[in-house]
Amino acid sequence: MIAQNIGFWTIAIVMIVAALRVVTTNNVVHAALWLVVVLAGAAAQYILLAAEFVAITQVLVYIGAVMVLFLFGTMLTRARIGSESDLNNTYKKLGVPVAGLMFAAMVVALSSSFGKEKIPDSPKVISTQEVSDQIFGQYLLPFWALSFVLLAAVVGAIVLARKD
Amino acid sequence: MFVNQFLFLAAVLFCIGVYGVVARKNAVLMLMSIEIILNSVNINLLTFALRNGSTDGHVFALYIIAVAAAEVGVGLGLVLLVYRNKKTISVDDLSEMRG
Amino acid sequence: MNLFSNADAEVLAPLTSGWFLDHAWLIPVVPAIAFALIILFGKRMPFKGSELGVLSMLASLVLSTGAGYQWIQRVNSATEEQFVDPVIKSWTWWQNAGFEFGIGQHIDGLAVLVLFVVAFISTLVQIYSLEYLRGDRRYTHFFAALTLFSGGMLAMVLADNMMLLLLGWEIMGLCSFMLIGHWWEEDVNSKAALKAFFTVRVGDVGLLVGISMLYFAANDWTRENLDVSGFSIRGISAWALSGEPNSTVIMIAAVALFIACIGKSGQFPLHTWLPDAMAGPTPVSSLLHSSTMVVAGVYLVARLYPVFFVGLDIPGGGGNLIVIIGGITIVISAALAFVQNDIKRVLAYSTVSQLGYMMLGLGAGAWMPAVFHIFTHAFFKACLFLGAGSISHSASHHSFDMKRDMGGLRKVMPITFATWIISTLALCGVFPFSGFFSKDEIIDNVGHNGYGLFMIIALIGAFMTAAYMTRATYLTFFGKPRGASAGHADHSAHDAHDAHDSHDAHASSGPHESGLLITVPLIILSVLALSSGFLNATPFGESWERMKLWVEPRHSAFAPELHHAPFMWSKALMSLAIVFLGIAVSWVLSFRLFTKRDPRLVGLTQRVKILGVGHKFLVNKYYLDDFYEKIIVRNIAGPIASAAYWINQNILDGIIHKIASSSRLISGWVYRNIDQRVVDGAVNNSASFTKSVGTAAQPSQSGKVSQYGALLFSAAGVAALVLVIINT
Amino acid sequence: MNMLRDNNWVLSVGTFLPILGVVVMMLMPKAQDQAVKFVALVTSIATLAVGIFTAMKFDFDQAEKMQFVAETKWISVIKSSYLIGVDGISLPLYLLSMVITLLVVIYSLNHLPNPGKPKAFFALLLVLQTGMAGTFIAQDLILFFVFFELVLLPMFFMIGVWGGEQRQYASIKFFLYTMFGSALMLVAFLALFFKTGAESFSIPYLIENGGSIAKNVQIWIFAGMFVGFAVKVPMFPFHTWLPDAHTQAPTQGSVILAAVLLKLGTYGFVRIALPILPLAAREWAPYIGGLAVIGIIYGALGCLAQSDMKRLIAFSSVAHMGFVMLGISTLTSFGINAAMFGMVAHGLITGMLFFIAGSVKERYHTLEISKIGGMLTQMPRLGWIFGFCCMASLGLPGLAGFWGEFPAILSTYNPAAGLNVTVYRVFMVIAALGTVFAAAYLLWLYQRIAFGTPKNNSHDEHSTHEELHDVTTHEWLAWSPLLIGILVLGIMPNLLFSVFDPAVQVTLSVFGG
Repeated sequence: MIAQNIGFWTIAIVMIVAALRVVTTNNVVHAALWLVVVLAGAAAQYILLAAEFVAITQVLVYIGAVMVLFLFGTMLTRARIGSESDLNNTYKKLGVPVAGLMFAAMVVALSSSFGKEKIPDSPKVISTQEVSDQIFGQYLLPFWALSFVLLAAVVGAIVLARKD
Repeated sequence: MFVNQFLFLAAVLFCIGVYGVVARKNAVLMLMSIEIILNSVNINLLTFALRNGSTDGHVFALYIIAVAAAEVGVGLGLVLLVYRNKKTISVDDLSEMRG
Repeated sequence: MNLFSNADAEVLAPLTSGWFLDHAWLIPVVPAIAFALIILFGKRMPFKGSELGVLSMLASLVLSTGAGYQWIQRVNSATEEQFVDPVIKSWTWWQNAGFEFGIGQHIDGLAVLVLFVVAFISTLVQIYSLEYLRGDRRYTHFFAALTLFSGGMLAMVLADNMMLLLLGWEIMGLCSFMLIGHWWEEDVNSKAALKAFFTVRVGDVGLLVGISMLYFAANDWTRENLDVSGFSIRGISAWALSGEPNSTVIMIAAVALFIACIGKSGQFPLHTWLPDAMAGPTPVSSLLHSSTMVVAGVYLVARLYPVFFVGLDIPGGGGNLIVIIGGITIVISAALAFVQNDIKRVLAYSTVSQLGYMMLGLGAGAWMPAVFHIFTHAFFKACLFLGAGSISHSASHHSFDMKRDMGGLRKVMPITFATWIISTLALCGVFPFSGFFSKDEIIDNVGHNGYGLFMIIALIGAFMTAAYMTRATYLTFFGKPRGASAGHADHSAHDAHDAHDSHDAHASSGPHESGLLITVPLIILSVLALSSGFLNATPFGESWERMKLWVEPRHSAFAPELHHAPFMWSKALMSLAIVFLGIAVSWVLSFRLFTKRDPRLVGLTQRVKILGVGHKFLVNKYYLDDFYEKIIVRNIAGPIASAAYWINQNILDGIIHKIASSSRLISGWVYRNIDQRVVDGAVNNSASFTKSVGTAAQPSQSGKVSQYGALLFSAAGVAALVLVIINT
Repeated sequence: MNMLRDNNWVLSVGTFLPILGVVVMMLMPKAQDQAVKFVALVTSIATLAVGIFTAMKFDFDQAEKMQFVAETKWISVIKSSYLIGVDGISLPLYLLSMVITLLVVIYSLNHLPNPGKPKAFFALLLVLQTGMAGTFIAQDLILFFVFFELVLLPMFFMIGVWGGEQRQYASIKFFLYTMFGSALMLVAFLALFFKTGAESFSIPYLIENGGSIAKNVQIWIFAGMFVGFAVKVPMFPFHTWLPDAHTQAPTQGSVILAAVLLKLGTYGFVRIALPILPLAAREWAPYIGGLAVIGIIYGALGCLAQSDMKRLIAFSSVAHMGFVMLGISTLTSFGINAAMFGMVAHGLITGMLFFIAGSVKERYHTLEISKIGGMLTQMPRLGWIFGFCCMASLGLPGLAGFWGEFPAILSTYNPAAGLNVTVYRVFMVIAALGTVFAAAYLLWLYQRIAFGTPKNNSHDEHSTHEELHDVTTHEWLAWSPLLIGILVLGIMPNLLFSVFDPAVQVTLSVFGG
């Protein structure tokens, strides 16, 4: 338990710091790299939450594919590989109260709802097989829909990005 | 471990993401902020999956990852297109839809 | 079913019935079908549908006559004191939520009498119209409307319940609208039609209220005792006499129903539509004002007599609403008849006045004479109207102006003249013409039943009637021919509807007697005007009072006890003397004024101030029309409606607009405090609704994604907080 | 119960068939005007056929029970289900909406308002039909709400795109006004849901359990529903959108608006507000009655002040719906029957009057009463039809209008137990006076338009002689069912009353008889 707690807090702090950097840094490429840290941290948290399959997918899809896409996007739009001053908009400060407001709402809601509730010591661990049974059983229809979404996204991305 | 520690982590990440969406004007950076938000949601889902011992959270986490991939693909495609036409990806300059 | 008559069934003789009585419901059905056929196929028929109209009326006449004959047999089969049960047939039209609406017939002496009169007059009028409207543009429509009109009246007379009565009543109203406005190209005509329908409709409020009240007041009682609904006329009559009803309720119901009768029968103060209704073709005036439309109100009072009898305390004597209205109507309309130059208007006011007599009689408990007056009046008044039509048709070139276009016609139109004189004498109530037997009886009984004051009013009315009819007769048939009657085809003077007829041939041929299709109905009617009084000739003793035997319901649970004044020659001679005095005075004055141009009389109204004021007052019809049209109608249709509309547009809508503009202001204010940069365009105080909604929303539509995001998230945050707070 | 679920596919098919038509239409190229019209026609005929089939299968001996009930899980999270069914109250209105849509489609075949666009127009029309039919069959509040709102959008576009000169203003006003009402209505629905234990949105369930809500809470919930429905009806202070919407809407829009849309509000009162909240209904009834009576007189006065024919007819709707609401406010079965009948009759008559107004506009290019005259000489048939409808509208016995009006007045004399009799009798007299006003404004309108001699329009280039043609074949086709309906219902009102009555009795059973 303690080990898990230590792991959680360490990763959590790293993630928060990294996330903050993502939204504050003046360098797009740096931001992308900080994002990798956040995503990796998230994958680690998934493992802590006994969701190995999701964690693996996270690493493969996000860190593997999405990040590459981001970097490509950055390159293709000829962002400077260096700091830039023009990344934030004029209402930058507007974000603080908005985020603060949401956070306040969540703090109130979470603390009143879950208070000191603990995760059971020996929680039921979900095996990958169960997950796949669910996906191809009860959630088959969303799965199909999702497949179509992906297909449409691929086609759409191609159509959008084509030069002609 | 408390349930809340995960949930609070998710909340913090979520709010950071929100801040990013609001404060950034570079489209790529906005997309990144959105990714943070999506991940925080995933953490939430998985926390509850563990707490309730149900598989639904896992399934939806996976779906969200898939949707996020699609979203990034299309989003970046759009960014590229905008860049090609306007030579900028600052969303502030994209106000043709102004009412 | 007949709980009341069965109670002492052993002493009662069985009543006979017959095919005609059992099938009396066919009487209105035939014209209704004929109406549909004329509308559908009339234009393609050889006589443009008129033959259908005439045939259907003839059929109705035959059926009514048959019913009348069998009714008399039925009465004869009863014992002396026995109440002759009406022949009632009813079917359920529809029922719902405990309400039952029936449809059916209710045939008794009164119904048979009026049915016969209506069918008879309608037939003659239709025959007369064949000639009178020949070549009219809407010949077919005219016959359709005329047929439906008679059908409506017949249905109303036959009705066994109030709903059916209302149906017939309203159909008549509709048809009167169509018929009075027959020549609707002229504004005057269509306005008169509108006025007629509308004025009657004002009275109809009373009918609606009265029916509702009677239904709810009587329904329980009638269900329990007679197993009929509270709409049933028989049920209501029995209920009214049962001593059951609350006196206030039945009083208010009677007043409400009487308001409807005031409208329909042209009683004061709603009589103003009737003279204007002369705008319609003459056959219409004749039908409307002799036997149908205007009699409907009188008929309703006679039909539901128990309600009025109890509700207005008729046996109490002294005075009640009906006699007061009737009395006022007799005098004021007779006075108006003196200042009319239009022959049809004289007759119209005379009708109003005679209806006043009928109402007076009913209100004073003289039921039988009043009903008998319906009968006799129908014949002589129809004859007078058709006579007037005959004059305008053949002599005065479609003018009805006695002073300008008539005079000296007795030589050129001997038949019209003779029938006119007979009918006039009948109207004045000269012995032995029919009017005498009915009108004198009314006057006599009014006095006998304790309404002394009103008897005097009625006698004054008789004097005035004699006088104005003499004046009209003198102007029309005596003296020298004037205007069109003298052959001066003064085209500018022609009556309005002239343009619609194709009678230009007549214009050149000068005054002459009318054709057979016109004179034969006149002769028939005048014979009846002369003789119909003998059906109930009280002076000759009990055995002559056939009408009373056949028509008057005998005292029972369904009919109140009625008293009859014993006939006395002394009283009759006195009233005859008054009538002759009226004729004589009027004759002398007319001769002096119109023929001799006596300087003492000519221009009297200009010289004597008080007479001038009175004359002006009369010419302006007591300013009632002005009051209705200029004050009530114009105010409601004008300022009041406009005010309501103004409120709608400015206050109600204004509130909406205000809300819109304030929400714009609020949102503008909120936005300015979030975003200092955007101020322009947000402040525009005098923006219209559209603009304001637009501009209110505009600032938020900056097109900037991050702003949208901020708004979205903060809204979500606020919502979440609200939810959290609510749930804790 | 099983028998009542037989054939329960018909309702869904009848409701959603138009959507199928829309989909087919969408797949067709824009230029194929004739094909689009054909599809619209076929769809609406098929819909009506399904409707007639429904009516044939409907067990009229059990009109008080919900029939063809179908229930499927829908949004189980909020315990809302796809629960539909018809009983004697909803069946005639359900059919009315189908008939009106078909007639409007027929009429539109060659009377398409500017700026044309048949594809969009017919698609909207069919979507509208789905919304209307769905509202009448929904037995679940959320489903009801969804359909109720679904109606709004097509109408908004119909006014906003095909409307008159001030269409923007009118459509936005219409939209915002009704949205405002619906928002309060939704709040009321939610409150109802939570106050009955958050178990179900099903109307039958709520009718069973709604009565137990505390009286003062009921009154507030009723207030929310009242605003939502009253805006739609429209009742007196909420009516100002109606004249604008009617005046600006194209003929087809006005007809549907008058014939069916206004009934959604009154139907809501009868189906939802009264039976679920009986205690509140009793408290509110005198106020509803009062507003209804004000509406009757006020609408009539509004009519008298109008110079525009269509606006006049629109105001007359306010007056007529006043009679309907008056009937409802008596809370007696007879009054509500009268109101239901009045709804159908008003749908037929006013729908017809708007058709005529459309044809007048098409021929004279104006609706200014003062510029039109002598219609009977120029177009005798149209003039006679117009006269017929005026007579029906002013409540002439023997035509449909009478049976909505007179029974409403009659029932007001004796309202349900517990209501103040004196107040209602005053209402009765005022309502009866309203019939006089109705005669006044309608006959005055008729006199000015149909009688007299034709106004000299020679200076107006548009109204050349040949344009003043009498009623065309398409118009005959679209109108004759309405005209026949007016006549037949006038002569045999029992056709409708016998269907309504059992269901109304059941609805009112919550009032304890």
